[in-house]
Amino acid sequence: MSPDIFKEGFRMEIIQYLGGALLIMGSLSLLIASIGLIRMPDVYNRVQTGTKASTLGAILSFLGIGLLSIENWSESNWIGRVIILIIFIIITNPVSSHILMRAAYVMKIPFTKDTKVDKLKEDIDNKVLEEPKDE
Amino acid sequence: MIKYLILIAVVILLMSLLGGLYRFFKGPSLVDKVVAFDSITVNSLVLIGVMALLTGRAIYFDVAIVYGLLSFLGVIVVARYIQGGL
Amino acid sequence: MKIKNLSVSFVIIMAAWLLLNWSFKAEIIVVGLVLSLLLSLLFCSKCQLFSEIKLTPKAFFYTLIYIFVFLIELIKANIDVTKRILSPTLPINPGVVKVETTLNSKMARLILANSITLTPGTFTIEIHENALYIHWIDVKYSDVNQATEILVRKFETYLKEIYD
Amino acid sequence: MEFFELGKISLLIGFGLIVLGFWGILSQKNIIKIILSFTIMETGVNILIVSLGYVKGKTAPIIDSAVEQGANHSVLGQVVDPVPQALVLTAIVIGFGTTALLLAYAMKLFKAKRTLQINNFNDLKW
Amino acid sequence: MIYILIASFIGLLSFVIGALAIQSKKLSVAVIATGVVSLFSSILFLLMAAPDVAMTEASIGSGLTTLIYFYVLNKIKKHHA
Amino acid sequence: MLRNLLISLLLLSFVYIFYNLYVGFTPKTELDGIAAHYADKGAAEIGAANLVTAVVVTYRGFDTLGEVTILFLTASIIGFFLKLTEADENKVIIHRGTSELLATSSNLLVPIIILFGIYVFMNGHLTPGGGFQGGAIIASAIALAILANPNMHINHQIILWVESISGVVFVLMGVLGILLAGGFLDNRILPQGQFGTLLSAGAIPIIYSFIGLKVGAEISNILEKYQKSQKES
Repeated sequence: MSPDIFKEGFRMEIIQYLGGALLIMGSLSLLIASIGLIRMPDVYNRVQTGTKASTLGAILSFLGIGLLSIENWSESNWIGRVIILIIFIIITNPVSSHILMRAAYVMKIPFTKDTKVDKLKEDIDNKVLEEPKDE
Repeated sequence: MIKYLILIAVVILLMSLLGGLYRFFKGPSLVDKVVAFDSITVNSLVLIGVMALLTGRAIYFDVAIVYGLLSFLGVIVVARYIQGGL
Repeated sequence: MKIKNLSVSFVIIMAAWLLLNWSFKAEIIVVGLVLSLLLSLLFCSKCQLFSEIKLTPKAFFYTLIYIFVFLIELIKANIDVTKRILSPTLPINPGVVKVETTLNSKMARLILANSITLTPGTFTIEIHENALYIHWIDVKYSDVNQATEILVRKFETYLKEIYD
Repeated sequence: MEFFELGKISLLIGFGLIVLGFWGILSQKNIIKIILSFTIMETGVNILIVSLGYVKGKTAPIIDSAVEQGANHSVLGQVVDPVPQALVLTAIVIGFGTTALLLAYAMKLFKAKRTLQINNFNDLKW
Repeated sequence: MIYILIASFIGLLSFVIGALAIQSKKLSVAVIATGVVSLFSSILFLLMAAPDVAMTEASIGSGLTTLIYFYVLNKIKKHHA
Repeated sequence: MLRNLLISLLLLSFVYIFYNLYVGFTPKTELDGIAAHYADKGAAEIGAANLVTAVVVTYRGFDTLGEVTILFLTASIIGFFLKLTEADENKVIIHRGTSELLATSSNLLVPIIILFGIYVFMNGHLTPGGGFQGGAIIASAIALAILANPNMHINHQIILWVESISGVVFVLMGVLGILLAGGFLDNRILPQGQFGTLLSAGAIPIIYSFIGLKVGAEISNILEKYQKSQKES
């Protein structure tokens, strides 16, 4: 009754459990992102934690979904769509957060009190660069 | 067994949706609300993926791609609106 | 230069079409060739995104290494973020620092900024000529050179081999 | 088990969104807010129509290898009703057109009176 | 079972966000909240086995409508300032 | 006070009507009538895997014609309403340009998004989506390009030409359906091909491609009108 590694069904099962574990890890990562969204003191730190954790969470979850659907791979296109979605998330998520952070800086939302240095403000004051505002 | 794993994942996703919603209501500034919007969108994106898995139809992923694209556009529009562009 | 830019964008669009369709029938390949030729001529001839890329085996090898380094940094970033969020005292020490890069290609700068955004505790706020302003969740060095050394070098050496 | 059924729950959500949007249309004073409530109500109507075509346990009306097919690609008994979906598809696109038109009017009204409060537009009142 | 869980949760959330959209003082928050309601309704369409409608709602009902609202809000803001 | 009372009375009556409708509603357990016919014979008659596309394009082709007409009318009325005066038209606003990262990533993404839109409307008979969704995706790609490079100027003439030619071809295909096959917008003017491949379902891929181009041109026209109206003082 010992499980045979070379049997097709057993390998499938192992891959499915791996996919399930990836899915759980990804959703936990998303949960951590939302806890960070609740706990952090100011906008800048919220954007930081939110972006990192939710990017990795989405990537892991989609990898897990791709592995869990391994039985249907031969029938329709799961893997190509998953790859496109993951690449799209890696490109767009940091850019949209960067734009948001810049908007927050333009709105002059104050930093939390713990903030030590602000080189950007120093450089704007010294006229090294102009304020990041679109017109 | 796999089904229970998926159920746990869905419950965790719904809880993190609640976290985003809290920030959406509470957020002192507009940027906080947009960050919450972004987080809600990513969670729903994964939710759509799980639904595709449950029904066994790969075609639902097309909807997920459109969803991600439009959320990117939405965030950029609001950011440009704040900066006075558009 | 122009030929290289067009051909790289052509290959990328064609790859996206094949990934979406995931089949290699004759009709799909013919339609994809026509579409990618049209789109790359229409949209990619003005913006010189890929004109500085190197197409040598060495650059390809470095691309693989870069992806590997990036994934390791991404996972490290998440462990770091998890520790910070879940600890009851919320140990943060944020600040905005300035670093400098020597990259000129636009594509390489985009990749560099995205990589910095996804690595432990750092986030690009503004990019201006060769200065990047970075929000750092746990400021260790506020000096330009030291911050550049610790934040930018690990990516820049590989990106220099791939672009310009 | 009578209450917990997807068709009935989505019907309830549709009704709820319609009432919410109607309340917004009646109670708000700002023109943009009224148009927003109109959009919410439209969403509710769309959910309602689609939920009328839902059949329990059936899948989307797109035939590929994930659906059991009978002779001649017949999928009777496998899929939900395609007709309400086609109707709603038309309705959403036309809803976009009407919203764009309403917003253009709102912009012109704002240009004429420099305000968006509906109490100030009383030219035709007697 | 999972479907009913997701549907009732999403429905409750969309009521709450819709009420926020109608009640909020700032117009920009109201517009974003309407976009969120639209996105949630797109998930509901997917649950009801209507991927075509879900795609239309996500692209037209949520994306482009929000874009137009923000063009109008920007114009109004410019005049008030 | 009276107003609030009236509003709540009206809402309560609505709730009452909806409650009765809700209690009397029994969910369907199987398809009946025309829907059963579509599910049973639709794939064999039309050759499209996506039954919603079959209904939208062929069985209810006149509805689609009306929809396209309404969208066209909306675009024209908005163009008439938001028309700029001569002075505003010639006013030049120089934008300072956005973040470099956004400009680069939009240059990278716009062709791929347009490719995805084309994929959606060419595969309208196989996967979810079709002309309207694909057109909306193309319009949002153009909106992204405008947002990232505000100084970009769009060639108006191309949009107008694309729109008119697509409209003419769409109506022409419908009339060809009357002449060669069963009725307006009948897709059997071309051979059906093998079920489930890109070039199948008769004329549906061609019809949907032209609908997609037309819708994309119209919606980008509307968006561009709104964007130009910012110039108005």
